[in-house]
Amino acid sequence: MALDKNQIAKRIARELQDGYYVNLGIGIPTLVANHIPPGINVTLQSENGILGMGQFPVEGEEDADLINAGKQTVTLLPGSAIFDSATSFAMIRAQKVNLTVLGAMEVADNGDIASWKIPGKMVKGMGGAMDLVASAQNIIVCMMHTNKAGESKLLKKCSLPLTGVGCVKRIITDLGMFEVAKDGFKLTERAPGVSVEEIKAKTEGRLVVESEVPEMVF
Amino acid sequence: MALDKNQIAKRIARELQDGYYVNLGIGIPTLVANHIPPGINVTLQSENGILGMGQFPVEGEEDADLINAGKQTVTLLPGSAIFDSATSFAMIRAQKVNLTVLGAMEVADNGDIASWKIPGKMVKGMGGAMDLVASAQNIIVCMMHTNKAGESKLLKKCSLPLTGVGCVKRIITDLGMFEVAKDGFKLTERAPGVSVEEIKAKTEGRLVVESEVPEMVF
Amino acid sequence: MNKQVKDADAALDGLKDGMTLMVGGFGLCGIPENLITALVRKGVKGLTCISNNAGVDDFGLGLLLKKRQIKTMIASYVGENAEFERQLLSGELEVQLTPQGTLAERCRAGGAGIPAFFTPAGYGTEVAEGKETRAFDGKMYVMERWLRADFSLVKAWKGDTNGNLVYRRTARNFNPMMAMAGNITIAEVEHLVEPGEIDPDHVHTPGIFVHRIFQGKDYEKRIEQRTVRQRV
Amino acid sequence: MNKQVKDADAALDGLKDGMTLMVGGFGLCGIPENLITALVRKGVKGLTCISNNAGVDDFGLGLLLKKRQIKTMIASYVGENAEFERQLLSGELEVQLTPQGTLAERCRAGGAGIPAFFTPAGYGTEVAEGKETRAFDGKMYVMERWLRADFSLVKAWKGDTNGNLVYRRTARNFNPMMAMAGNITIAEVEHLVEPGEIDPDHVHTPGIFVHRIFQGKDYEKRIEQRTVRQRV
Repeated sequence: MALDKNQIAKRIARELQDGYYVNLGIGIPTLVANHIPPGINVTLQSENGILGMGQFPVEGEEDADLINAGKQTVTLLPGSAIFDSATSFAMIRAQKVNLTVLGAMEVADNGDIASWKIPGKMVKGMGGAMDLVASAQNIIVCMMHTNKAGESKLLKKCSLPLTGVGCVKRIITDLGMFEVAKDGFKLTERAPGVSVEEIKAKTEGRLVVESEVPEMVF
Repeated sequence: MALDKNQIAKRIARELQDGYYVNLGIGIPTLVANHIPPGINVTLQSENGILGMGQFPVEGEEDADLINAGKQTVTLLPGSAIFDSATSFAMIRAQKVNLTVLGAMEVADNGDIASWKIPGKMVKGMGGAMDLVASAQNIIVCMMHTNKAGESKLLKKCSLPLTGVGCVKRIITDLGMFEVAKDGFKLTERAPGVSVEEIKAKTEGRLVVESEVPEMVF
Repeated sequence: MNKQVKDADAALDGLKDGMTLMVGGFGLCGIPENLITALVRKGVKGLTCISNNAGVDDFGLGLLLKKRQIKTMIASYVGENAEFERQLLSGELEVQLTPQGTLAERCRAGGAGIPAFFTPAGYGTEVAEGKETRAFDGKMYVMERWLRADFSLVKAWKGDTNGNLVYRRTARNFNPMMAMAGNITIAEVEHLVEPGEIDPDHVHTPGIFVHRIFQGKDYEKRIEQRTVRQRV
Repeated sequence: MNKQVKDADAALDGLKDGMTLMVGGFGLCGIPENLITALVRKGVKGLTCISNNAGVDDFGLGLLLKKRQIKTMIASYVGENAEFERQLLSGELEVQLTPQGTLAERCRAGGAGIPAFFTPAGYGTEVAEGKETRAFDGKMYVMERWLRADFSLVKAWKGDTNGNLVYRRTARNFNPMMAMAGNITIAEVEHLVEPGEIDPDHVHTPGIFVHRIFQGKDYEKRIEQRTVRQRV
């Protein structure tokens, strides 16, 4: 069965290492914070100027001056720091952030990513995504494997305007986990009960399947 | 009679306008702070990170963490601000500082200035002088008119390595005040009792003398 | 030097049609509410607005968009504003979308006298079209230019009459860089105090960057996404 | 994440001959006294030191110069150090003199992922020799490259075990930018506190830039020019 959003987030959370500074994008990536494994201490960076972001506030304690990059009210943990947007992207470009998790509309099998514009239809803007993907040493993209029309979002070549070139290292979809290898999307794990055949059928880009592909366990 | 250091500083202080942010270099320029005319409110910027620098401390109240760019102990005025060196030179390059007063070894009649190096003999470094002269909208150089050997420091062309090109707007020496005009050093004021002839004799660069040149009054 | 002005209307003296403005804030957080309202009142038109976002339909810069006072918008993300998207897709509004970090750095560069710099953001994308690109140490970068403004409108939590500013929490965001990059920078603050009341070590924006300051009023401080957790 | 280490000697773990170091401070103000002493003890050689000044003959970086531990010095002003001038004029020491604002900005660029930028400082002087120059809006600028360091040694007034730093008065100077630009940044502080004891709005250097931190001891905080006025 395909993963739900929380399972995707949970699987990503297993990639976290103790001491990591992590930037979580809007949507599913934000959920990763709910699944940080015990014993793993990570610090969340929010590109609007927080290091050490905490949970949502309890009702009545929302602070209009304290939001995350998704404009949601948040809290600060002890030992957090606040800074301006230039400093925030300074630390991102200088690769001080260890892991970036973000969503996408399309990913190509060479690591290109498209996420910010559908010409003539939708232009929300790239926000901080272009800075993040151009700089991060480790980028995980999470998204549904196909769009609403059932078409693959893992492509030979992105059809939409790019957010970054050759930068994506790993992808998690509702169907499986993939590494961007030299010869295409290398399938490393399948969602429970999802067959290699189904993944093949729903992947337009080059897919690399080596021997047995383990199922994720939750 | 040639001006002494305090008279030079006093004459420069008359150029200050209310509301100015001013950077005073090491040496004679520092003395300008002692002669700010009544009713004129200026804010002193020190490039090591102060806006709103005050007087020297009274004995016993020196603070090793609070010095000016000349490494002298200073104090802060109410409403001052502290910042890092990058921010300090940000405001200098962005021309937020209204007036820069600094010393020099040589000035040329095209506005070039040399102040930081005597090849093979003396290399103290340029400190912040190159940033200041390259950016400041209004630069006053103050120095002795001649060096210890009696040679003019107002030249056709600087013989020493430059600090900046075509940037000096005004010069005050112990003999007079000069504007850097298109055709050379334009003598605008004489030190009390110093003749135009003496200034001519001691100025190697092109000197422009138009009609009567008033004497400074102290 | 006392930089206090009476109110938002007085602060906008000299702001004219066709000028370039920077407006601080991230979403609706840390926006200069009083100055935006005064801009609507003043009715200036043909503005170029540099701001990370464009407000929402009925608040923030959305108020200026609705009145068609903005000709060009330079921003990184405008997803919360339907009227914006409509004007953009119809071509009524000229929009230069800029990566967020590049936008922040371009404002800082304007306030730091750095006319151009290289950033990796946007290399290989349409953001880099027409721009110089170059390799440094084996990685590709795009050359970006500084941004400067005729007027910068910023919001701080506290300020003194010398113009020194202190921001609170994530309401800081773009305000410090924009304060640096204005030919005339206007700060509205929640608390205006006398010189000496702010510790010099706590100043976020030194007063030299601020030309006019006033205490704002009636702050709405609207929250876009009110997210809460259950009290345990 | 707890980044506390025992002392200066433990903090220098992995620092080797021939490495590039940034050392905070302006003159003797805000220098990492404990780390400099530990460097002398460690005896590493062939160092490239990036620091605004070179200390005085018997304090600060002067201690390393005296022991010939420094091969190359990148600084803006070295006027207070006779031994420095001697080694420089004799050619024993390689020196790259850099305008102070350019030095600060190059460190910041290193810590901000900006490989190159343009500045007006030094245009037309020997500082610009061999460098690209270019006109922007009718003014000439020099292209300067970022600086980065294997180790950055900084001094703060207060820090928490997460690495967040607060500086005091003009002891701030180059420390924040150098903290940003180190592959490994070590901070020595006068007061080491627990996370939560520093207001997040007062943090000057966010902890992400700091890898190791310890509380220094026996601060001498020598004053170079003790200037006083008469008590009235």
